[in-house]
Formats: sequence, structure tokens, C-alpha cells
Amino acid sequence: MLTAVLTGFIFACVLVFAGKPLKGRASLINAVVPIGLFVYFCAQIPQVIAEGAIYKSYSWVSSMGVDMNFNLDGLSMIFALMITGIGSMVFIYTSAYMKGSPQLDRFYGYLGMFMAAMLGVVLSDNLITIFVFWELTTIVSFFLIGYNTHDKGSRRAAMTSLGLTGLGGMLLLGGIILMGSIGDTYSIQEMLNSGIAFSDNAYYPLILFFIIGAAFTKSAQFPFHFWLPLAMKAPTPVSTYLHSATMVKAGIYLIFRLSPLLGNDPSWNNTLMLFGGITMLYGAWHTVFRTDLKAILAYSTISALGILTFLIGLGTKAAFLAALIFIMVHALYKATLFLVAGSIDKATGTRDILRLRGLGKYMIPVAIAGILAAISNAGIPPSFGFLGKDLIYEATLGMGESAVFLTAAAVLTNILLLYAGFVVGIKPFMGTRLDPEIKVKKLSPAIWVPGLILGILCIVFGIFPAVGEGLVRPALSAVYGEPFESHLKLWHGFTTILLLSGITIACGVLLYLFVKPSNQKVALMAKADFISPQVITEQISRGFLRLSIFWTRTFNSGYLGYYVITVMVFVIGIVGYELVAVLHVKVDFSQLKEVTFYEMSTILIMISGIVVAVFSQSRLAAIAALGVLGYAMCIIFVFYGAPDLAMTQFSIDTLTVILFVLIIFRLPKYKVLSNMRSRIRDGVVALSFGTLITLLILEVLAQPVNRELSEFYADNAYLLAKGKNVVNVILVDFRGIDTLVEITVLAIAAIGVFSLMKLEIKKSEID
Amino acid sequence: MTDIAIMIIITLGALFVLFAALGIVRMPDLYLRISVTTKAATLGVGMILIGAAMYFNEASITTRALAIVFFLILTAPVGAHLIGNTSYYKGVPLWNRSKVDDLKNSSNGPPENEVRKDEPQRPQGEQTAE
Amino acid sequence: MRKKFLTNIILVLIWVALTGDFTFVNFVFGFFLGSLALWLADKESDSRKYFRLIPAAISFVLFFLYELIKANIQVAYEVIKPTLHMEPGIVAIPLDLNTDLEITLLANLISLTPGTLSLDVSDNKKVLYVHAMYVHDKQEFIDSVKNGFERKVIELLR
Amino acid sequence: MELLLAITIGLLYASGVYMVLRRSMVKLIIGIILIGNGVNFLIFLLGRITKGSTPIISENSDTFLEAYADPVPQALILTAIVISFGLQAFAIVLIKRVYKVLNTDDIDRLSHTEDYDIL
Amino acid sequence: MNSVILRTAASFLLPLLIMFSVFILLRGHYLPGGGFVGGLVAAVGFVLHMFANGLDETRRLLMIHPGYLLPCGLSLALLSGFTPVLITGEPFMTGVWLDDPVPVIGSIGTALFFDLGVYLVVVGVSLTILFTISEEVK
Amino acid sequence: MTIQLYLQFVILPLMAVTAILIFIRFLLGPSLSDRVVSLELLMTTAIGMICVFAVVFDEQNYMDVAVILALISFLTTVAFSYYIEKQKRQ
Amino acid sequence: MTQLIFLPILFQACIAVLLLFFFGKVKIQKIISIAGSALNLAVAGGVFYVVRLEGSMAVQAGNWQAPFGITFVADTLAVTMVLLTAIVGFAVSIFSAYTLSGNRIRFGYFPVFHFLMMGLCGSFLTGDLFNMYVWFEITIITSFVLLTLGNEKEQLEGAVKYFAMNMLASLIFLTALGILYGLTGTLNMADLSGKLMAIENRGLVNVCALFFFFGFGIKAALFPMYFWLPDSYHTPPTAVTAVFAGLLTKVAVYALIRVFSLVFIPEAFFNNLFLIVGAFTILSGGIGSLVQNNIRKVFSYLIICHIGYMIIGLGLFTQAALAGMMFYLIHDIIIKTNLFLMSGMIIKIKGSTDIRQLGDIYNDHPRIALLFAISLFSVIGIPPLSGFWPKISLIWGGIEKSDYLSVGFILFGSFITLMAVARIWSKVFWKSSTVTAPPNAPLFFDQLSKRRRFWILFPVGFLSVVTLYIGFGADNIHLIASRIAEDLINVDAYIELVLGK
Ligand code: NA
Ligand code: NA
Repeated sequence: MLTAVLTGFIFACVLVFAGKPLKGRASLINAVVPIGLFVYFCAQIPQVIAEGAIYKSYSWVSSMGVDMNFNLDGLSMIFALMITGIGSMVFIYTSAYMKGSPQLDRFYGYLGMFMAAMLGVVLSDNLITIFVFWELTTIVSFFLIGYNTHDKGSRRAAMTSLGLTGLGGMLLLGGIILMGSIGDTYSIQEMLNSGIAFSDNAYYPLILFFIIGAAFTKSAQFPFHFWLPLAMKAPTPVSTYLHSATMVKAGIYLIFRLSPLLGNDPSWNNTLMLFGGITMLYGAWHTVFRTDLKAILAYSTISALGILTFLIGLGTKAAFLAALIFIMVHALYKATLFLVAGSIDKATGTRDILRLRGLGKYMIPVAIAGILAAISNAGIPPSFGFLGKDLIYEATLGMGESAVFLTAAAVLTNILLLYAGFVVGIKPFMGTRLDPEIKVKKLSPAIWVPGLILGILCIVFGIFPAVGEGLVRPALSAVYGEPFESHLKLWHGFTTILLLSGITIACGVLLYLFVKPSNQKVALMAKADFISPQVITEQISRGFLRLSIFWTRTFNSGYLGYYVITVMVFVIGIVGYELVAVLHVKVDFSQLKEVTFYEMSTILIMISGIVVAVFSQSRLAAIAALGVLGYAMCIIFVFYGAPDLAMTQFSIDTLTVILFVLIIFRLPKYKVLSNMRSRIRDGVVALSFGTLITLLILEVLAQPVNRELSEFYADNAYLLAKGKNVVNVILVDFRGIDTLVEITVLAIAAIGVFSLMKLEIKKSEID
Repeated sequence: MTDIAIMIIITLGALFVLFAALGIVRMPDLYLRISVTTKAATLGVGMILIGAAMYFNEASITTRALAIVFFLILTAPVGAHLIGNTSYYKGVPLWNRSKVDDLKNSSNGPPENEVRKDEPQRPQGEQTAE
Repeated sequence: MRKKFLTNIILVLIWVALTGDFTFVNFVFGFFLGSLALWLADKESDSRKYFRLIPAAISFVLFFLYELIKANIQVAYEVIKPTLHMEPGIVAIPLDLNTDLEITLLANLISLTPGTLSLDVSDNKKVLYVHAMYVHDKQEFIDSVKNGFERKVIELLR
Repeated sequence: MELLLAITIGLLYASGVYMVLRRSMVKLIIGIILIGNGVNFLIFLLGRITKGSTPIISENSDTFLEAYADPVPQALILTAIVISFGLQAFAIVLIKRVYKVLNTDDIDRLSHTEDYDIL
Repeated sequence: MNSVILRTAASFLLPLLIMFSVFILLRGHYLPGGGFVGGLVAAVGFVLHMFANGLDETRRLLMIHPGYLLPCGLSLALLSGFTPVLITGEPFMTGVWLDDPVPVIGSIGTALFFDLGVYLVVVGVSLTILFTISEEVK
Repeated sequence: MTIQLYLQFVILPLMAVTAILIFIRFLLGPSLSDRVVSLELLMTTAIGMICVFAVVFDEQNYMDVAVILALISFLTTVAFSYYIEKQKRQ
Repeated sequence: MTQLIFLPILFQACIAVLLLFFFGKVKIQKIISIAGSALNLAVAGGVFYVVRLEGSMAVQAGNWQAPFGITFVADTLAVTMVLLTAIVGFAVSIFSAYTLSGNRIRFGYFPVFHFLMMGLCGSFLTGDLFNMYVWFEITIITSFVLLTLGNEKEQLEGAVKYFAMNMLASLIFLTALGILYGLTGTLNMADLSGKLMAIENRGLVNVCALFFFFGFGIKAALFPMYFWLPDSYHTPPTAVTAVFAGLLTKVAVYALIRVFSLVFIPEAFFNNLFLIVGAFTILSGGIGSLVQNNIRKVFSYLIICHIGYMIIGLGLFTQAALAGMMFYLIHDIIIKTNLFLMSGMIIKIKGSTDIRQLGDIYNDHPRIALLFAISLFSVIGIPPLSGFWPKISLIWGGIEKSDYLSVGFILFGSFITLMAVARIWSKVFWKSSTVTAPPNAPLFFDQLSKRRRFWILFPVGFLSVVTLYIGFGADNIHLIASRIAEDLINVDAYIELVLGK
């Protein structure tokens, strides 16, 4: 199973290095990969049905509790088959649709990686592994949406979808880690087996927020839906594959997968129902106001995803069943419709529904596929869609008190969806006359065959409900915990459900006949844009960017003075806070009596030196004052028994002064550059810092002293290290490495000075 | 006995240094300050050094003290000459009661006119601070 | 060559005195060190006579010390009295000296004695410009220098 | 004396910080040197000061016979002084070079305002 | 600088300072001083010479670029650190001493060579920096 | 009165006064040359002061500090002169 | 055997000194540097291996027993850092040799570079706080020299701020050392640990610790002390910035880790301080990276942002958080180096760093772009690449401590990084560029010889492989990180090793 997942990645890697030959016609060969995988998963079906699940374990980052545990149960099976099955069609379709694209190998690479990642998501048992693959789908989607790299719109769409799904990814990460630390494992199976009740945990709301947030962004639920229409910038195979049939269902899959763990609380159901309901209505409603084929499909996809969320939210067995069937129904007809839309686009060069008519006789197979898909979408018997719709109504009707309300919402949604399906799947082929400006190109079989196959399947699955049933049975037991008993049938007899289906179809058809897509409607909807989630989000993100700029500009103003003062204020604030709390130094002025006159005068000279260095208007006077200051320090070092120190300080100070003196030629005059206010401000900061240091020193001086080190040095300097100048012995022996490093610093400084003065770089040297 | 000699020598030395200090404060122009100070200080410090050498009464210390004296005698006049020389050419003025200035009229004298002309021609901001 | 050798000997003596270690090895080491220092420092030489060096040097030092102390006292008086009675000025003194060493020595001597300061040497090394505190009479001042220090320098170095 | 020294050190730090906050590069380096002196003094003082006795063993004994100043802070300061000399030397030459290339001593003229035209 | 007096004085001072510097270097283990100050004193001698006679003259005197003293000094210091590792297998920087003290210099050991390395580096650094700068000033 | 006490309570204060006087000239200027001269004098005074310390504390090691001071202080004067000369030439 | 500890330091020192003997000779220097770096990688690997095999080792320089001499300690943390340094050093050495202009090499680039490496190794291995200061100074002076090497206008502008802030940092560090010595009379970290514990005036100990925090914090570019970094890191040649990015801020992070686990016992006050500072660091770095137009500035801000993670890890101070922090540190060193090497490649290809002008890298050089993608995705933390794992561990730590705010900041930081990197990808790799290499410009990438192009790419590829290993071999890295985290929590073993009690 690991191989199955990895195949896509390996395929992608191979393409990087050997993609050239697989570009033109040969690209059809690429389809071998998904078809092979599809066959592989089909071959597993009997075992899954018999045993419930196939579990494979591969150790990976075991120390972090992350292993490659794959669990192929019913739910995974449905998704895996969808991924590889529709994947096969898309691969075939791509070979013709994208013919001539210079980066076709790259495109296939992405598709392969995407397929692998998606398989990883649905097959993994480990939550972190799920996250790993989940993020990969996000990234690949980013690449695919931005495939037309030179198109600004594509890039923006890619960024938007990445932003939203990326945000969701972060939520997912938070959620699963929270789940993992509560459940003490990342394996879903282990969690289930341990019977842990997340809903009893105090952090349940947080988990809910994280997980549902992740699922909603990925599955384009209101108000995160808007990335999906934008993502239609991607080439049609991508829209078909990622943005209708598979990736967007990852969120649905996640909710499905986790509902046994998280679903036993009303807040879970209510949230899903509410957002699912809003989304399905919102999406369906918007299809009426679109004229671009893919846009219509995008909104109908959003709506369908809403239905799925809504159904899972209902939480009953019937609802789960409906959702599972509807996933398949939707995948089949939506993929078909996308392929049809793509074919039309390819043949005519437009997707504008206002200009498309009368294509039927030019592209019969495409028309057939479109009509079949539209029928399934409409839920007209004997299509698979009819089955799905029945189950939806059955689920809503079984909801007791709120049944009427929920059913009404479902019916309304389905009516609008029917309209959308007809507009895309039927309208372009109806009528007799072509738009005069449109030239219809001939399509190669690779373009229409996949659509046709899927279209036919839409009906076949309806006629043979046992196929779907066989797949759903283990899936339902996987997510609901109970085996599936009743049998799917096309004909239930005359029931309320049938009535509702009839109403749906009738109203939908009427809507199709009397409401025509028009630019006026598009414009009408655009007026309400300012309250649309997209615009609001964009405004928020723009506001965030503005804040970012403000923040960055404020802190990184480029002015060194601000930097230093910020640091200083920070230091003074925190150190002051800590120091004031502990300060019990009593300043003992009586010790000043012991200060001798010459000490006093040395200090006096020091302080005057400081004053001159700071306030002198002459640079050289300041430097000379620095010299005086240093020499006064030497004298103090001599007072307190540090001849080596005095010597070194003296020589260094002299050298520094000389350096300054030599360097200062041609520097401009000292100017007063700052105003009084900033000088006072700086002065206050500087003095507070100085005061802090003084207080700190006094406080430390009050502490007992430990001279273990110096005693050791004093005792051993001559006996062991053969030197009498203990300071020098420390420098060359006890702490010789310090000195070694110190002279290295000097050597480097010399090199630095040398290069500073001598090196000139030409502008042409780019390094 | 030596102690008293040492005290006297050191006191004299300290006084000479003090005179030098007084001189540097009181003298009216740079050249006079240099004149007064360099040697007074050298002599004063030299005496202090000799006093210290006498106190320690040890060959190595004595030689060290002598070495310092030797060094001071060698360097002090050179330093005085240098700073006086360069200052003169930079245009540090003589005291207004000075009697003669032979250097001014000699071939080595300061290019007075040039200096004057030079001054205002320097571009603003380029002018070097003292 | 000989000058080098003599200088070297002087350096050895200084070294030995400095270290305060009057052993043979230290002499040898000092000689070695002195030659090294000279080799590094003195790449050209001209020979000179050193026969009269020692007595001349002693007389010179004594003369110098006398002048130094005398002048210092004079200046000390000048510094502490309440009003300034100086007649300073820069005086050009024609030189009879020819080598750099002689000129340097004279200039330093002049600088070291209080009240006077060697300011400059003319480019042709014939005139020494001296700043003096008391120039009652210019010629008298010039003569005092020429008969005092200059003569002593010539005695010492020629 | 400790009190006086502590105040002086505080003053060294304060004046250093004040100078670092000025806009002239020369003042910046003077400021850093001032703080550097303050730091050295601080280490010296906090290592506790002892008047007048060097940490040098006298010629005819193997260990100290009387009180001696703590040699450790001295060694540390020595190292610190030398290192900061290296850095300062580099810095001094740096201002020279900066002035040569940019023709200014004013630090604030070294900054460009970024153009954040991202929106 | 164009001063006969300075030139003459400097040519006297240079050997004197070099000698002093060695003195300070060697005595450093027993008395105040050591490689660092010693090196500085030696450098001061050359710098004085440079001020008096000009850079080219001093360059000629030194023969090699002072920068080459840096690796020499550093490798001397490193080698003296390595010596114990090579001889006795004791850790880096362990002092290795000859048994008997040598006259004049005192005990000879790795610490002394280490200090000599310091000396060379300091001379090299000071001269490199000052020469480089005064070249600019010229 | 021992020599130490005499030096400590008579000579050292005297020298401190000296240093302050010199420093006053340093503060007054007016020209750079004046400051250089006072700096040099200050250093010379410091040499003396250190020698007095050596006697006061009976610590001959301080003499070495004085040696270094004498050796190096000259360079400051030379450098400043060099600067003044170069500046003049500009 | 314990003598091995010195080897990484001394080896670099020897290379550097050898290079100094060949000052100005470009070709020989290149050979010595590359060969030396390769050998050094082997040396560091060997030391790492020995320590992993036989446990931590300590050696007393000069054979003076601790705390009297300078102790060098090779525990897992130290040798890991040394190994990372060697890896980065190897990559950058090659990159430098093939991209730097001859003039910079002629004026001492390589010796200074190897001195920097030496300084870093020294900082990691030393067990003495003052000794750490001197090693730090090596890294500072070398960074000054490398930063200004070339004396270009931009470099010098950045250098002044860099200099000022770093000097300030090291002065604060030194002040802290002074206070510490005044309080305890010792400098050996193991010894300090015990001595500080005995001090009753905890407030004073905290103030002392604060000074260390500020000193290292400035260098580590923590909020609100990071400003110098974005102002200077984009100015020097890429090879230089790459080392800076990879190692220079991290050595300060290392110091923070070491000091605040071994020397100062973590207290609530500091934990909270770290958490707050870490959060703001993530925030400032993250949003800074979003709005920059210079690609190197974007990366510079990302450096800051990601240092916040490590500081949060240090603030949480649980086994998981520390392991996450260490894992992140390992990942970050490699990845940041590589990011800047990549920025250098982009400059080499296009001659610009302005995002608005750049573009087309993906279309013109798809394979190079994919190579870059490895690092770009790793820096985001796209699973299962290297940046992902430590984040999990950090979040564990946050959850363990019920610090959900920190978890939030970690997630938020990841998200911002994602957006910043995506923006780069979209603008630099996807969109069409407005700049192209001029014809007959022999220094531009496309016009280099094939061999040279390979060797410029090689370091990027090498580091990418390392990154991939960190990501896919996360198990091993996590084991190392966990081991280090254990060591950081139980310091007794370290103390016993050094003091032998
Ligand atoms: Na030292
Ligand atoms: Na030293």
C-alpha cells in the first residue's frame, strides 16, 4: 500500500529528469499510472468487503509517534477508487487537452503528486500522516492553479487558495495535535479502540474549532468558499480533478473520518448543519448569476459540498448513507460536466454560456456526456443522481421536528442545482444556429472519451444500484459503526420522497426554461459584492498588510538612534522592574570620608574628561578628553594594584587616540544634528541606565565575595606555572586560550582595517 | 638620613612639576607654555624618579628610573619642538607682546598670504574641525 | 663599523643595567640583542671618533645639568610672581654645526632649558629658529647660545 | 571609594549611551569607547578592589605573603581591553571609509526609507 | 614629518624601544609586562620611525609586510599550545617547562613562546593598521 | 613621620593639584596644540605620580608602569603634531 | 580521546593561519579552503560520532582542573552545533570559491571566514562563560570584516548599524560577566550553576541573568532588539550572508539555551519573558517578511520570525518543547544558509534582488527552481520536510504547558511564512521578469562555464540533501534533539562531567 501511495511521487520525480519524451503524443502513456492504481484498488475490494479493512504499518518517525499506518476500509476505498478512477480519466483527457503545452511533463508531475497525496490522505490512519498528505494537496493545488505562471489572475488565485487552505492546514495541525495529546496516540484506529470520548474533554470546543475550520477551508464552505471559483483559473483538468471530484472532498473525508470520534455532541452536528445548509443554498443561488461555464460549475460544486457537510451534520444513518452515495454521484456527474465544459472551451475557445448554443451536432459524444451528466445531476431516473437525491430527502425527512425546514432547504438547493446542471450540460448543445463568431474545432477522442465514459457511468450506477451499494456497505460500517442492511433500489413506489423528486425536477426544468443566464444578472450580483466574504477577507488581509507595513516601518525605521533607544528602554524597563524589587542597598555616604584627595582629584579629572568628551564641540578635544579619561583610569588601576592593567590601558588608549587623530582628516565638522527635545529624551534614557548600573554595582558589592579562583591561582602560579606575575600567568597559562583568541581577534581586526582601506570592488562583480 | 634626602628630592621634584603646571595655566601663549612646561616637568619628574630609585636602592630599579629619565630627556625636547613647530605653521599666534619673529620673514616662514586666501575658499562642511 | 660596534656596546650596557643581571650570559645576550636591534634600526652608518667621548660627555652632562637647574629656577620664579615681565620672541641663530646629530643635540638642549624652544631648522640646516622667553637683546641671546651649548656640542661630537 | 567609583561607572555608561544615541559616527564610537571603559571599570570594581598590592609574587618567595589584588578581574579586563581595541580600531577606520564612500558623518543619512508598495 | 630633529631622535629611539620591548616581553612572566605590552612598545618604535622618516623608509627597514607577522605569531602561539599534546599527550595549552631555568630569561617553557607569539601578533597588528592608515593619510 | 606618610599626605595632594591645574589648561585650550601640550604634561606628571605611588605602597612593580608611560607617551605628541602638520597642508 | 574536543577549533585555526601565509593568493586559498572544509566536515563528523557513541566528554585546557582552567565540553548539544557548523562551512566554502570576486578573496575573505568558523566552534564547545565571550568576539570581528569586505555603499551603511548594535550587545554581555564574577567569583558554567543556586538574593541573580538575556538577545535578533538584522544582512556578498544567516544569530540562540538551562535555573519570570518575546519576535519577523520587496530582506525577516520559535521553545522548557526547539535549530541552520545561497544564485542569474523585477526562474531553470523549492517548502514546514517536525514538538510543549497562546503564535508564524514564501514563489519564480542578464556579462550564471555552474549549484544541492534527510529521517534528528532536551533539563550530568564531583 505504501508503494501505491508513493507511486505518484516516484512518477513525479521520474518526470523531473525524464519528462521530455513523455510530452507530445506519448503523454497518453502517463495514464498507465492511475489506471494501474485503479485496478490495484479494485482488486482489493473483495478483501475489504470480507474483512472490513486492510491495515498496513510502516515505521517512520516512531520517536514522535508518527508512522505510516495505512487503513484501507470502506470509506477509504470509495475515495481511493474515485481518486484513481477519475484520475485515470483526467490523465487521458489531459494528454489531449494540454497537447502542445511546453510544460506538460510538469503538469503530469503535479497530477501524479496530487493523486499520491490524495491517496495518502484517505489511506492514512495516523492523523499526522493525514496532515502531511493534506498539506501536500494544498501545495500541489497551489502549483496547479498558478500553472499559467505569467497570468497575474492565476497567480492571485493560487495565492488566495493557498492562503485559505493553508490557514486551514494550520488549524488542522493544531486540532490533530490537540487530539493526539488528549488521546495519547495519533492513530485513529487506536483512538476508536480506546473508546476515548473527546466530547467530555474541556478542550473539545477548541478541537471542534480547529478540525471544522480545517475541513471548511479545504471543502470551500461558506464563508471560505470563494477560493474555489477563483481556482477555476487552473486548466480544466485541474478543475475537474482537484476542485470538483477529489481535493475539495478531503475536508468532507476528514469530517466523515472523525465523526465517530468527535460527532457525539450536538455542537458538532449543529455547526455542520448550519454551515452546510448555508453553503448549499448560497452556492446554488450563485449559479444563477454566473455566465462562465466553469464559474457555474464552481458554485454548484460549492453547493454540493454544502450538501455533503449538511448531511454529515444530520448525523443519522440515513444521512450518512445519503452522503456516501452523493459523494459518488457528484464526483461522477461533476467530473463529466467539467470535462464537457473543458471540451467546449477547447473546441470553441469560449466558456461564455451566452454565446454557446447549437453545438450538439458538432460534438455529439460531448453532448451525450453532457446530457447524461445533467440528467444525473437533475436526479431524473434512472440516473445515479436520482438515487442520491432520494436518499437526501429520506435523510432530511427523518429529522423529526425540523424535517420540514431541512427538507425545504434541500429541495430548494436541488432545484437550483438542476438549473445549473442543465445550463452547463444541455444548453450549449441545444438550438440550431451557432454563434457566428464561433468556430468549432474537431476534438480528438482522448478529449471526449473520458467524459463519455463518466457520463455513461452516471446512468449505469443508477441502473445497477448494487455496485454503489457494494461500495457503500463497508464504508458505512466504517463511519457509522453499524453494517448497512437495507437495499438500494431505483423504485420505492409512490412516496413523499418521489413527490419531492418530482417537484424538484419540475421546478428545476421550469427554472431552466424561463430564467436565462444574462450579463445583467452578473452585474446585479456584483452590486452585492461588498458584503461578500471574498471582499471582506480581502479587505481584512489588506488591512493586515497595512498594519504590517506600519509595524515594520515603525520598528525598522532605519535610524540607529531609534534602535538603540528602543533597546535601552526595554532594558531599563525590565531590569529596573527586577532591580527595584530587590534593592536594599543603603547608600553609605560615610565611606566617602576615606576617599583621599588624590583619589578624589583623579575621579574629578575622569568626570571632567567625560563631560568634555560628551559636550565638546571640537572632535579632537573630545578625543583628547577620551585620552585623559583613559589615563586617569590607569592611575586608578595603579591605586588598586593593577600595574599590568594600567600599562595596557595606557598603551591602548594612546594607540586609539593616535588612530583617531590619523583618521579624522577630512571628516566634516561636528554639527549639532539633534534638537533639544531629543537630546533631553536621550539624556533621560542614558541617565536612567547609568543610575541602574550604579545601583546594581552597589547591590552586588554588598554581597559576600568568593575568592576561590584567585587563591588557587596565587598558590599555584609560581609552583606549577613558574611565573610570579599572576596576571600574566593567567593570561598565558591558566586562561591561555582567552589570550590566543584575543590575539586572533586583533589579527582579524588588522585584516579588516587593511581591506577597509584598500579594497575597491567594481560594480560589475556580482557575488 | 637617606629618607630625608629622598623626601627633599621628591618634594623639589613635585614642586618643579607644580611650577610647570602653574606655568601652563598662566603663560600667555602656546610657545611660552611649551617653553615653561616641558623642561620643568622633565626636571621635576626626573628628581622624583631619582628619589624613588634611592628609596628602593636596588640596581634594577635604579636603572629603570635612569632609563625613564634618559627617555624623558630624549623625547621631551623633541616633542616640544614638534608641537611648537607645527603649531607655528598652523598659525597659532604669538603673544602680542612678543618682540621679534625671525621665522616669519625667513624662507621657512608660514605662507601667510596663502593661508589667508585659503581659509574662505574651503567648501562649507568640508572644513575640518580643530 | 666602529660606530656600530660602540653603539652596540652602549646598548649592551643599558641592557645589563636594565635587567640588573650582571652575568656573562646576560652580556652575551645583550650583545646579541643589541646587534639585532641595530641591524633592524640602523641601515647606514658613518664612522666617528669616540676617543674623547667619555670625558667630554661628563663635562657636557654637568654643564647641562647646571643650565637646566638654573633655568628652571628662573622660570619657577617667573611663574609664581604676580605679573608677567617677559619679552618673548623667535630668534634665528646661525649654525656652525653640520651633521643632523649635532643639530638635533643642540636643538634639544635648547628646548630642554626653560625659556627657550627650538622651533625650526632652515631647509639648508644653517639656521636654527629658537623661541625664547627673554629677548632683551637679540644678539646677546644668539651669542649666549653659540658660546654655550653650541660650543659644548662641538666639543662633544667632534 | 567604591561609592565614588560606582557613580563614575554609572556616569560612564550613561555618557556612553548618550553618545551612542547621537547622530555623528565619531560620537557613536566615542560612546562605545566610553561604555567599554565603564564595563572594564565595572569588572574591576565588582571583582573587589584592594589598595596598593599587586598580584605579583615577590622575588624571594613562592607564594604571596601578604594581601594582594584579585588577579582574575585584571586578566579578564586585559583581555577585554585588547579585544575592544581591535574592534575600535576597526570601527575608527570604518567611519573613515564610510565618510569616503558616502560623504557623511551623519548616521541618519545612512538609512533609506523602504518602499513598501506591496498593496 | 619634515623635521631633522625628529628624524635623528627617532633613529636613536627605535633600537632602544625594540630592546625595551624584548625586555618587557621576557620579564612579563615575573613582573608587569608581557607579550602584549612588549609588542606595543616595539610597534611604537616603528611608528615613530614612520612619522619621522615616512612610510616607505620604514617599510624598507622592516623588509617584510608587517601583516606576515600575524600568521607567524599565531602559528607560534598555536604550536606552543600543541607542544604538550605532541610531547606528553596532555591537553592543549598545558605548560611544558625545561627543568632548569636559563640565565637572563628565566624558566623556558611553552608559555614563553606563547607570549612571543602574542608579541609578534601585536607588532604585526599595530603596524599593519597604522601603516595602512597613514598610507591613506599621505 | 615616615616617608610613606609624608608622600601620601603632602606630595600626592600636591601632585593632584598639579594635575588639576594642568587639566584646567586642557579644558581652556584654546588651540588644539595647547591641549596636546597639557596632555603631554599630564602624562609626565602621571609618571611622577606613579613613582610616588611605588614608594607609598612600597611596590617596585609600579616603576614598570612608569617606564611604559615614558616610552609611549611621546608618540601621542608626535601623532598630534603629525595631524596638525597635515591639517595645515590641506 | 577527550583531546578530540579541541580538534574542530584547532583545525579551523590551522586552516586560517595557513591561509594567512598565502594572503592574496586567490587560487591556493580556494584550494586550501575547500579541502580544509571538507576535512573539517570529516573531523566534526568524527567528533559527533564519538560523542554519540561514548557520551559527553570534557577536557580541561592547560590541564588545570575545573573551575580554574578553561573547560571544553562536548555534549550532544555542542557537537551537534559543531557538526552543523562544519556542514554549513563546507557548503559556503565551495560557494564562496566559485562566486566571490577575486578581489574579496585577495583581501582576506577565506582566512576570516575560517576564523569565523573557529569562533563558532569555540563558542559551542567552551564550558567557560568568559571564554565564550572571547569566542563571541571572534565571531563579531569576523562578521564586521566580512560584512564590510568590499566597501560598497550598501555594505557600509548596513555595517554601521550592525557594528553599533553588536558592540552594544557584547558590552552588555561583558557587563553581565562582571556582575556574575562579582556575585560568584567563578566563570566556569558548571561551577556557576551550583554557586548561583546558593545565592540568597534571587532578584540580583535574575538581574544578572537579564543582562545575559539582553546581550544574547540583541545578537539573536529578538524582539525588540532585532532591527539591525534586516538593515544589514542583505548588503554583503551572498556567501557571507549565508553564513551569517545560518550560524551567527544561532550562536546567540545557542548561548541563550546554554546559559538559561545550565547556569540560571529557569524561573517563571524568564519563561514568561521568553514566551512574550518569542511571540512578538515571530510576529515582527513574520509580518516584516510579508511586506519586503528585496528577496534577501524577506529572508532576513524570516530569520527573525523563526528565531521566535526557538525562544518560545526555551520559554516553555518542557522535554517536548526543548526537543522541538533543538530540532528547529538544526533545521533552521541548514535551511537559512541554503535560502541565502539561493538568493545568491538568483542574483547570479538575474542580477537583481528586487522581487518586482525578478521572475521567470521557474520557466527558465525549472530544475534549479525545483531544487530551490525543497528549501522553500522546508522553511514553511510543509510536511514531511524538515521544518514540520519541530513545530509538532513545539506545539506538544505548548499543549503540555496549556499555553495555547504560544501554540497560536507558532501556527500563525507558520502561516505567515507560508504566505511570504508563496509570494516569493509567485513573484520570483512564476511571473515574467523585467530584468535579464546583459549579453557578454561573463559573471552571470547563464554565461558561466558548465563546470562552474555545477560547482555553484553543488552547495545548494548538498544542503538540500541535508534538509531532505532532516525531513525524511526526522526520527534520527528527533532522537538527537530529545537527547539534548534531556541534557538541558538534567544538568547534573554536565556538572559532574566538568567538576568531577
Ligand atoms: Na592579554
Ligand atoms: Na597581555
